[in-house]
Amino acid sequence: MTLPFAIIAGLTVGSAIAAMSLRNLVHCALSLVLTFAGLAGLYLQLNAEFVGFTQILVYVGAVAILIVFAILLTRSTEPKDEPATVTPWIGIAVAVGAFLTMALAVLASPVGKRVAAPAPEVSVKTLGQKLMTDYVLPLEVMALLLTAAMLGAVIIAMKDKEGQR
Amino acid sequence: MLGTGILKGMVETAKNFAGSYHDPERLTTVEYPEQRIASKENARQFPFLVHDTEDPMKGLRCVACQICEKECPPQCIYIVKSKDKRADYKGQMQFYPATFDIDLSVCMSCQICVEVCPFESIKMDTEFELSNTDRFGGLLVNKHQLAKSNEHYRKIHPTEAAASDAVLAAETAKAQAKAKADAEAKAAKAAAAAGPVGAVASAPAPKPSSPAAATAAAPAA
Amino acid sequence: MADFFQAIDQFPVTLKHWLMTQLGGVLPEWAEPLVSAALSITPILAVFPLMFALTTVIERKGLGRIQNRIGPNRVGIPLTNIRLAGFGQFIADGIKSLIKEDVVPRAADKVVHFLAPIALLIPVLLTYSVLPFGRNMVPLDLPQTGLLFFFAVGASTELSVFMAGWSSRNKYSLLGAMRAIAQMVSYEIPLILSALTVVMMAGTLSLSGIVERQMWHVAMPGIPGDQDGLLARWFLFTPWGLVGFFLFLTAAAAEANRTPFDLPEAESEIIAGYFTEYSGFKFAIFFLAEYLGLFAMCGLGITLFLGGWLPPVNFAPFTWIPSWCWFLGKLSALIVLFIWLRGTLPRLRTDQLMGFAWKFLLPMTLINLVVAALWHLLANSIPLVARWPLCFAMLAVPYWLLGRGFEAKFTKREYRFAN
Amino acid sequence: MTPLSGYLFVSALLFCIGLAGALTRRNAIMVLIGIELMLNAANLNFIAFWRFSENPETMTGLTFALFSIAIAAAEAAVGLALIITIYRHFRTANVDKVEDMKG
Repeated sequence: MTLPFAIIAGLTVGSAIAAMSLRNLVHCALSLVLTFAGLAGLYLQLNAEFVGFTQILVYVGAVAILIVFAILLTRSTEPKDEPATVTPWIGIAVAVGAFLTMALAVLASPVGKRVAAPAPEVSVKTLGQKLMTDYVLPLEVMALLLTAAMLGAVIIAMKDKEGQR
Repeated sequence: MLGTGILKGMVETAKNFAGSYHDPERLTTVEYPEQRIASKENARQFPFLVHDTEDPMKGLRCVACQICEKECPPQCIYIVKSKDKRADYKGQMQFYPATFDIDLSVCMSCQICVEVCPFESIKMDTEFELSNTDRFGGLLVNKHQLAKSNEHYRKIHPTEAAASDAVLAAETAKAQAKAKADAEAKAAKAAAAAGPVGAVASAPAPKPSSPAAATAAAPAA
Repeated sequence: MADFFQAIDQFPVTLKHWLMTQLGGVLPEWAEPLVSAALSITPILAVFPLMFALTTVIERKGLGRIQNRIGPNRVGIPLTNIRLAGFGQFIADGIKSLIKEDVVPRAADKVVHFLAPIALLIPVLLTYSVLPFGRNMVPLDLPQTGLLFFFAVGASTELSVFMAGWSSRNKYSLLGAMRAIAQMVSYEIPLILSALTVVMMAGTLSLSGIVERQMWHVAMPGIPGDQDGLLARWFLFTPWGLVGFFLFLTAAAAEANRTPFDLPEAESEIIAGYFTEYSGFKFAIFFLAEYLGLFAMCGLGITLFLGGWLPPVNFAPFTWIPSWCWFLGKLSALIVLFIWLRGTLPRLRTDQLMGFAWKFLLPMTLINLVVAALWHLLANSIPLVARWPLCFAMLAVPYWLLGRGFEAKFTKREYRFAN
Repeated sequence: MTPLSGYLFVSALLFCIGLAGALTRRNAIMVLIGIELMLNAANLNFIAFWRFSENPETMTGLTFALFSIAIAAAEAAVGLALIITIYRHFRTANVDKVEDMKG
């Protein structure tokens, strides 16, 4: 384990814990942004530059902004002293159980000890060519999905407003 | 077409930009401490006290009547009347201000003190560079700082000063006439004491002349 | 002679090499990449903040002249009468903002309030790392993802704006932040799409690669230019490049919150927008980040459309000028253009702003993308003389049609009482 | 270089943190954030397995991660639009209080 990996991984996991446990929703969203940035750092560690920067562009630049807007538009009217969680112990127990299962699986598997091959030559050109040839159907489906999601989001968020008029 | 308005506007601002370098009509800025605009004749800032003789304190026209103190809307004038009397510019014995302070931080330059003063002794100055490091003591000016000569008044407000001088001249003339009449009356009285003839006829004689002098001065004001 | 100018051109690069070889024996091995990075960063940190400082003075002087005023012309060398035509102003302003009291509202979220200016400045500075400032002068050459890095890092400034606006607990701050985010998200799309046209034509995401594609000798299908290599092949000289450049500039002005798109800090409506509650040095950092963001956008526009550090023509007196001087010169010209625009245009309304982004800029950039593809495909079948007007007409007609919708609203106003 | 298991552990941790959050938090937005975290953990797995695979030239993991990012963006947009609509209707974003089946 190298030092940069340890720092980035610690930051990512720490901010993810903060994102799930802080009371203030905006603080949660900001910690989430740190998690996304840390993940982008991990992608860079894995020589996946393109996906790493796409991660920042999409998650930090768009998804985080969406979440923050949603938080501000749904200002909580509930009393402050109400607990932020429901039946925390069951959920945490489930999560810890899932983690232990996965950790044991990783430790038991020989795949986990695999050491990286020399950094592969990743060119954006070949990635684009792959997207336009081998993966052209998923790409088109993705385009359709994004359009549908955009229209759907607009219509869902608009409906109530029209009803009020 | 979209964008033509933007281009037109940019040409206009470019004209302004270039014009401000060579066209003095466009660039009207005066760089103040070095360059100054001469103050306009009707400009007024804060009041000052007019004096006539060389010694400012002796020549003050103010007689400490305290009308301005009472009329001042923000009450920025503070006057203490003197215990003794002294001769004024007409030679009459008058009180004079032992203390005459104006708090310039309170004064609102309304000129009411000037309007109500019957002695032409308080006028508006054009001096405006009064900033001070002491905001309480520095802006509370006393009679020594307030006293300025009649020549100064003539310089800053020539028209007003001429009118004021005319009023004063008329008053002086009236006072002199009265003094003369008094002296004549006294003489007549003395004569009447000797033999009371013509004293009743001569005494009211100067009276009509003084309103005439006052009306003569009025159009000039 | 040519060697001499070559030496001046490459002076920063050779200086760094020399310093590294001098330090090579002294430094431990692990520190060498750090020192090398520091040596690359130092000139950027020196030049661009200084440029920001000078721009603030030039902008104030220029706006003053546009409004028939003189502008700042007093501050010079302290304790003397030397005035330097007011160019000491930025030092005085800097000292003032340094020693001013730092006021944090009592209700503010202290940590986020403190982090926001830092979180704004760092991404803005990071964008400079991929810009090619001159020949062989790219601090961080990302051959596969240069442009993507620029936009990814640039997009994260929106979050810092939100942090600043939200943590201040001030309705004007929050309104300003909301306006800024809505504006930046909307204008990011035309910005990226207009840059994408260049990426499509150049075939690379690397910014230094894009500059090299605009060189004289590189054979590019369909870029006008002298076959002998006298005239540069800037993308600006193509119809799609010309239109794309102006679309890019418009979107860049909106991204950088410049007039006429400076609604987030419309002082007549919402005080100073998201940095209302910032004072002293934190405010100065916001100001610095805003201008550095503008410079980075201008630098990107130069790299994409104006040939980066390339001179416009390939003969003697022009090629003697060092490449970084060309870059800085083009940057200064664009900054002057932005100052000029600021002096000319009034601020837009929010609905006009959004309408302009979605109804005009977005369709125009999409059409531009298609026209660029056509330009590339027709390169071998139609000669340049016919292709240029054809493609330009294909852009001009939609421009006119889309632009009409924005003109019709500005009818002459009738005043009931004044007339 | 860190072995594959390091990345898998980080990914598993992120997934479980997201799971715990999605199961326990009351606010619908926090549930969505938890789901986003789990999606990201899966993404990290894709990239890590791609990097440590026998033949990374096929770029399967990279493309899958790209598609996954796009899906996550769509999911976030629709999910947050739904939450805002629910908030408008019930005046709360608390998932426990939204128990009415009528529209």
